[in-house]
Amino acid sequence: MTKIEDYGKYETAWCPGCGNFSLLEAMKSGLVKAGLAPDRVIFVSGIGQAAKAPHYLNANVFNGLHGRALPAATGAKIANHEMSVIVESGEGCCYGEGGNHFLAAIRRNIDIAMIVHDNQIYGLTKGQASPTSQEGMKTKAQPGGVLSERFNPVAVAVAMHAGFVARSFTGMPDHLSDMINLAIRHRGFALVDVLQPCVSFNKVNNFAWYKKRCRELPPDHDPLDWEKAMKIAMEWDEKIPVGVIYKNDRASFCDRLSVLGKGPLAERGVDKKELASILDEYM
Amino acid sequence: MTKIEDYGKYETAWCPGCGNFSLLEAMKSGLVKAGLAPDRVIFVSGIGQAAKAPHYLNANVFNGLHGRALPAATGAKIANHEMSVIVESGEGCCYGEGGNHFLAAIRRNIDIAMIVHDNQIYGLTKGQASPTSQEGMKTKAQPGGVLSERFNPVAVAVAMHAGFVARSFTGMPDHLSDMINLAIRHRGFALVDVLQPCVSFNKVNNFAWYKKRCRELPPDHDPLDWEKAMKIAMEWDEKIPVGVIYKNDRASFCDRLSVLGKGPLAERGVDKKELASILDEYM
Amino acid sequence: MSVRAFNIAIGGEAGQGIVTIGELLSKLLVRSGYHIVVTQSYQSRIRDGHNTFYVRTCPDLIEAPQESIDLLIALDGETIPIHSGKIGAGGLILADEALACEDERCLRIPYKELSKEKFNSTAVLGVASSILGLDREKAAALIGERFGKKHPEDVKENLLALARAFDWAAGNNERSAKFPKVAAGGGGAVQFPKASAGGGARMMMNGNQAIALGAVSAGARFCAFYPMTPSTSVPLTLISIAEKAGLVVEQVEDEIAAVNMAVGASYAGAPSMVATSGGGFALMVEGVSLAGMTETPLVLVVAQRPGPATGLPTRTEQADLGFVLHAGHGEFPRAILTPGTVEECFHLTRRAFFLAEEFQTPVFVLTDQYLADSFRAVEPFDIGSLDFVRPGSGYAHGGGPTGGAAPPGGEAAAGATAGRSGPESGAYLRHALTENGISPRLIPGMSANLVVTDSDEHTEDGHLTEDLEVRILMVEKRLKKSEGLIKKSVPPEYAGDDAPEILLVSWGSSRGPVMEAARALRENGKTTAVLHFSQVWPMAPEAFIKYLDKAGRVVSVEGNATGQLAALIARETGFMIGDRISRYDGRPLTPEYILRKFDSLAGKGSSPGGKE
Amino acid sequence: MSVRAFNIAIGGEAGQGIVTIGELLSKLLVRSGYHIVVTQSYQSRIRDGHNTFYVRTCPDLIEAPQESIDLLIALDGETIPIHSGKIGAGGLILADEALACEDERCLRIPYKELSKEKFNSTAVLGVASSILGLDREKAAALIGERFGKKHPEDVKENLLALARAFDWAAGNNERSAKFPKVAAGGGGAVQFPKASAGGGARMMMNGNQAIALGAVSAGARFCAFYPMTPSTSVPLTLISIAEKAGLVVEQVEDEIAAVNMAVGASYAGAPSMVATSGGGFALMVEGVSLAGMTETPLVLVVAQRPGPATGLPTRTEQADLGFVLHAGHGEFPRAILTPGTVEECFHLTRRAFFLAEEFQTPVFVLTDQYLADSFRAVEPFDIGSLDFVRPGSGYAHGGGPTGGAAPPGGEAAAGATAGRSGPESGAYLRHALTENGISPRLIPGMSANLVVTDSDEHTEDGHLTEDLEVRILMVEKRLKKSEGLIKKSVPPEYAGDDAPEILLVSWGSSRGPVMEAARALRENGKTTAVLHFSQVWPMAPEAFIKYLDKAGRVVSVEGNATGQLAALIARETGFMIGDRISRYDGRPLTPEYILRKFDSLAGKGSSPGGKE
Ligand SMILES: Cc1ncc(C[n+]2csc(CCOP(=O)(O)OP(=O)(O)O)c2C)c(N)n1
Ligand SMILES: Cc1ncc(C[n+]2csc(CCOP(=O)(O)OP(=O)(O)O)c2C)c(N)n1
Ligand code: SF4
Ligand code: SF4
Ligand SMILES: [Mg+2]
Ligand SMILES: [Mg+2]
Repeated sequence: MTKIEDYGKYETAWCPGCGNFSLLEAMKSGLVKAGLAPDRVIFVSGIGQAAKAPHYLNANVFNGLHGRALPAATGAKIANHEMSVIVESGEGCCYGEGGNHFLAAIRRNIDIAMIVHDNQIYGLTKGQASPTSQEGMKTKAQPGGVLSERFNPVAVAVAMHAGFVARSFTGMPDHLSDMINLAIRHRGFALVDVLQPCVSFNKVNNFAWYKKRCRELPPDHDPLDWEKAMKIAMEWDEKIPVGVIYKNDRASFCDRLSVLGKGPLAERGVDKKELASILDEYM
Repeated sequence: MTKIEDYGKYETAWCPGCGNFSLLEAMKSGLVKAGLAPDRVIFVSGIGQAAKAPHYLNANVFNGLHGRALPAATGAKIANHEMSVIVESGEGCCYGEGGNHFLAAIRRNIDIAMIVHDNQIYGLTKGQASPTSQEGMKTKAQPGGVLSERFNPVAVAVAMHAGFVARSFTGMPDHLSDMINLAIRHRGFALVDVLQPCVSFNKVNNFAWYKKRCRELPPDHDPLDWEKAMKIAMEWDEKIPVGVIYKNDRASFCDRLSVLGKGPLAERGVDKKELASILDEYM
Repeated sequence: MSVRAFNIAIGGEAGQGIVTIGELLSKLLVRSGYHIVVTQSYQSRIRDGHNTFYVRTCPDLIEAPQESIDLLIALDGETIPIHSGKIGAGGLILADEALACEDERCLRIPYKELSKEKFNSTAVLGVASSILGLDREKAAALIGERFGKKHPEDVKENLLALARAFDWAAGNNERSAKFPKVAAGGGGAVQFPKASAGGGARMMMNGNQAIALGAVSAGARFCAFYPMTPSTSVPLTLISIAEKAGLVVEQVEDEIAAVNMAVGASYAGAPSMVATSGGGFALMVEGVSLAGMTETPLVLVVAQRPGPATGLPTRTEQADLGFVLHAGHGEFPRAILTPGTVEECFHLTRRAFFLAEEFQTPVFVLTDQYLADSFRAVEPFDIGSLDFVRPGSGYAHGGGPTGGAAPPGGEAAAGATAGRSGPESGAYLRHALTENGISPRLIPGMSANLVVTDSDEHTEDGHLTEDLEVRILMVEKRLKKSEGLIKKSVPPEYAGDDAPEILLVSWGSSRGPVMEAARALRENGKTTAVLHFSQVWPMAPEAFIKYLDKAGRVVSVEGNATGQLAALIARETGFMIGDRISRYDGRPLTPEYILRKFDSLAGKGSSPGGKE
Repeated sequence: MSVRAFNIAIGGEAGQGIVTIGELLSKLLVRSGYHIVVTQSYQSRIRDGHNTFYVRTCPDLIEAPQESIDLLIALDGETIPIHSGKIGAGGLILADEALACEDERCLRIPYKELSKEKFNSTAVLGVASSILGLDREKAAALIGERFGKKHPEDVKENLLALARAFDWAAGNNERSAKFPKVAAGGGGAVQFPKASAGGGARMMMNGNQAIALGAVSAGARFCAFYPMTPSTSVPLTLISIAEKAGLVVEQVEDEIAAVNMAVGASYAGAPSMVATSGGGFALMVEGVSLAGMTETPLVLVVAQRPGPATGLPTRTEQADLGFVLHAGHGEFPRAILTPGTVEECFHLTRRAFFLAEEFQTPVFVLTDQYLADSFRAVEPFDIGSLDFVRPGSGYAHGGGPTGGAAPPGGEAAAGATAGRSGPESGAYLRHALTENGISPRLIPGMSANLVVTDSDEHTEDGHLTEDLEVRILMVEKRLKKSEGLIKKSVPPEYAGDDAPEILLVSWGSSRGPVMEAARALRENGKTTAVLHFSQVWPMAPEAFIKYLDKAGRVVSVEGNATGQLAALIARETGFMIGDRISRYDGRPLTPEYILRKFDSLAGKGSSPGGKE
């Protein structure tokens, strides 16, 4: 049985009071709930404050490029589909630089849990607007206020029939670790957009702002109901729904890759007989 | 008054029978309906069979990189917002390689009409699946059938509150040129996803397939009704709605860029007095 | 030129089946004991335009295309005027009787009748094969195989069409009787050289297929790609054998995804590759740097086409050497293999996988459209002797090209430990500092060890660090691998006279044309040699500088405008190559082209090579 | 070293206001007539960690950082042990009385009391300024300006805190009296040199600000960016003046968007730029090639940081020269300007816009984190004389650096017309073939002419072509522009003795440190000179080869591990530089570092330079 302690405890490079700390703890407890041992998990992250998270627990870690966590994770999953692959990164990384991969991952329904630290700001580069920044919000780089409409990852994911779409908030640690657990267990692409206050740069969407708005979905919410989910996905300003907003049971990418039936790619050698028969075709 | 002939007539590099021909003619008549003279239009395209289209009419043309029509067009529009800027390219270019720019353009609500030749296949590279290819469709590159779910550009655009979202079909030339005209006139980002049979590589979604399914929206359809639009956006297999599915009147990007109030950037020089006052701040 | 070769050109519009006919005819030639060099010339469009499929053929080994044409198979009217000037004395044109053709070398063929308006490709093949004196049974067998798989219902009709075509061309009709069969020789007709019956059976494949097959034989398990001419047939070939070979080939959303996916897959234990061309590769550049930093094995196939930007999508060029060599920010080792033949496409791709695995860094296979699409006759490989890479062993196995580095654990233990403290200490050090810079590599999930790596600068255990003293050690560790890579580099091939008057320097796909041009120069009485690079990086000057020093006149021959190999040689040796033959019109280098350019160079007087 | 400079280090955690204090103190020094060289050393995190802001200052011009510290302002306890070893004889430490500090050089300050627990930065500034003998009124004015804008409500309290701090440090208390004021000199304390009151007023700005201001002064109208350290302050500076200057700065979805947007904007008439660093630039590489092919002016600012991949995001390096030089598939001309000072950041960015406009091709400004963040005192620019680019005129105006090419129309008419026929003939030829390769450029919408361009190979009218003869002309046209670019290249600067024993070769931001190291070597009795490149490409060897040939020992000094400028010089001249001083630990080159490395080189015995 995996215990929280198996995932260790490390010093971080985050600001005191940052929402990332709760998320880190919730991640560990989500992993424990999912019953995963550290060596069976591959964390893939991009670059940003959030993307440092996997360094602060025991696991296999591929900390790649800004915006490119998803493709690297997809490759890792395909190479060894018996491992659990978790993407953990910031919303700038996941929806900004990495926006195209987000669309592709949903379409592939690749068996990855994607946990997004959504602080609605670029933290590591010191406070420019991110794709989820509120329209009108002022920053050093947007002194006249953000002109683009806020990207709503939940709405896009639901509109595209993503396998599993959830939202949570670092101020609700149990809820959050539940969502992480469910996302990890989901067979297919699973998004958890985590509202995470950035105490250094986002003075608008702070802890109190989220606390006031986040509401758990009613227990009778049926995440299989797409139309309902789509409506819920649009809620934001006054009331922000958290929980599993939508899911379906479309076969996952790896389940549909027939080649993987014979075991992980990473464990196979070259079958000389097959090779000979392939080359024969060229005679 | 601009006439169809002003846009000229040229030899193309397309296959006989391709839907691109009707689209080219509809584009010209849409331009005429919009009352645009050739020298007031900038066409921006990417790379692909569709992307060659702007070479076959008289206009300013920037035929850029595969997948990058939107950012180049955005730059051109910002540089001279008094010009009409039209993006014309294939769906592989616009939603595949260029997927991230599609999201960003919607969020910016940049004043561009984007006319997508959607043949549900990569034409120029000889028939691989494109983002909008039907799941399960077999191609040389997907001999076991496409595994990813079809990208629904209309649904994503509506979910993101794009300024203007329409669909048309090359088999309905008048409807198509109307949609183009409306898209050009729309102040903000306007998408027309045009179903365009590819006779060489897409043997599934051919002319008859589209013809059978395409249905004009009822005259009482209210494109301002987001919920309704979202539902309509999901229709596909049996019945494919064409027409203006959704629109809104969010202020366009250029309208919100205060600097443009003083006229096109392309026409301005350096004001030495302002420069002096800027440099004074560094004393 | 003294080569006893014969050049067939099949011309027509896109969509007329030129490639089908060309491939069938090529295969028949190969099965009949001939060598071939195919050159495919096509446009970036699906229909119309003018395309040509050249098959140069000879019983002996040939390795270059030829400009002059001996047999022109014209599928449309446009073809004849485009090519007729290149038809040599006694050459022949095959054309449909319906086509207008004034040329008296033209044999008018009733294809309509022969093909029953349906099996045109087969009829064209039949007539040409018959005229070349190729074996009817072999042709029939080929048609049977080809259509048997895809359209079994059509096999019978095709065989009948073939028979009609053979019969017609064999002279059973008035018009064909006027023309001597090519194979018969004499009568002013060009000699079609007879192949000896005894030639061992050979495979037919083009450069891209050989790359795909080499990759699979070396253990490739994953390929990510976004379609881009002329690279696409690498993944398409892989896809055609994916189920059998047990690999996944994924068409992705963009080239950035491709490279990052391949790096991720390689990290997790699947030998991985990407294949692309210039513009697509441009998007992979950050990922190359990622592979360098995370020390992840990665094979990149870059099939060059003319740039800049979209350029000429279906043509050939060798203008991305400098680009590939410097692609990626920061400093890290890499190797660039540049096959000159289809066999080398196979073997050097294999080598790329072994080098990538051993040195844990990106390795390139740099080819171009000409070689990618060039079919050749290839001797069967000795499958039994072909080893494959085993990721995570951290060192090479058996007799593969990478030889025996130390086993995992040994060197790691010996390395200095700059790892972070805490519960991790004593843990597996993915980036352990070692003598040769190579850290024993483990694969996540394959042991209880945790495998950590980072695109940031990192400590030995793979965790991110901003410790600037660790930085120095890590920079030096990564660069130390260059020394090993140099030792394992393929030295350039020197062929020809000692201390020659003329030394031609070349790389990659130009090998054949340059070798043949050198032979011609030698026959013209000039001592000549070739220094050819099948690997351009890393370069070991001591292996070749003497050849440059001893030659009278050094001429670089490259398919680009700026002389990129010449520049690299100057950089590495200080030797400035004095003369340059460049081609940048999208066509491959040919012996004829080289000789023409050489003549005009010679006219200008020799620029001395050497240090300026 | 004989320079009469004084080095102040402000150390502490991120988030403690180090940069605020550093900038204020620097500004006060500049307003007091001092020169400064600021070096910012920080980590890739927002809070904690250890950061240092160095201000080296001197009444005379200085252009290099210094390692030894004269005054250490410690904002936290960690700072003291980290830096105390570098504090020179007689140096002083300023620290809060609450911090543990055994060091007897430490002056303990009651910040709590002085700052009223709120205005800490002001209190620190006050104590330091007072100790340095800087003018109280000037400091007060500065505080007034600084807080007046953003927090007018706090101005009064800040001024009071400043006064308390000045008073305290002026010796009105027991503890400070034990320490001689630095400015007073004597008593074993380090001399703080007095600036002459008469020094003309100077601006203070760092490299990135100078680039932004240079761009605006040259007529930049559009900048697209995605945040990336250390480039971000270029767009942030532009944003801060965008309304006044009339330009649009757009933060975009990714770097690919940035470069394509800038190319699109430039095509449509707005002089355009991007700013990024290695990893972001990697994503722009395809767009660079697009600018080359479409002949669209584009200025790219690349601020280097250590790679590969994410590397050390907040540190400095000079390892992307080869990358930037070869970035982009295919062959096309470019220029790479490498400013060595903040003034050059301004002027060479201006030059980049003029070159890009004249030659219609990408032009780079290649800097690094050190220079980007290095504040200096800069003489005011003569605004009246600053011309700006006027796109679409197709030629340069007035006295700008690009000089007088032909007016539009003239050469176009003279060019061969390979344009398509039909109603277009006689139309405007965007890519007209001309003598010098430069086609008169028009802007869409500014005339009735239609402006057509293509990333594919194209005819003169900009429409896509697959005509291989046109291809040749177009390749040659584009490359011909290189000749003009070479003529307009900034020749390297040669400074020092004739035919020296030692010649140091450098580029970009290392200029100051190398010059100062050369002076020191000279003072040590060795004839020494520096050959410094403020433009590394294109290179005109005849401008400098003689210096290399005449020097005894040539040593390249670069902030990278592989010697990238040395390699480029070898490639262009055949001259192999024998010795190399490299730095790749993320810190800037310093005179001390160069001298230390030189000593260890010297120990190894001289490797002869020249041709090997
Ligand atoms: C290609 C590239 N572009 C830009 C950067 C610089 N960069 C690093 S982190 C970051 C933003 C991070 O924002 P987010 O993903 O939201 O993470 P956060 O820091 O807010 O947790 C950026 C722009 C980079 N490392 N690589
Ligand atoms: C960066 C890059 N990747 C790949 C290509 C090759 N490419 C050219 S067109 C094309 C697909 C075109 O598909 P689509 O946009 O749907 O246009 P269509 O040809 O179907 O009209 C591809 C993959 C390219 N030119 N550039
Ligand atoms: S910058 Fe913001 S997100 Fe990053 S660690 Fe600090 S508070 Fe957290
Ligand atoms: S390939 Fe398809 S889309 Fe392209 S021109 Fe031919 S039919 Fe049209
Ligand atoms: Mg964020
Ligand atoms: Mg398409």
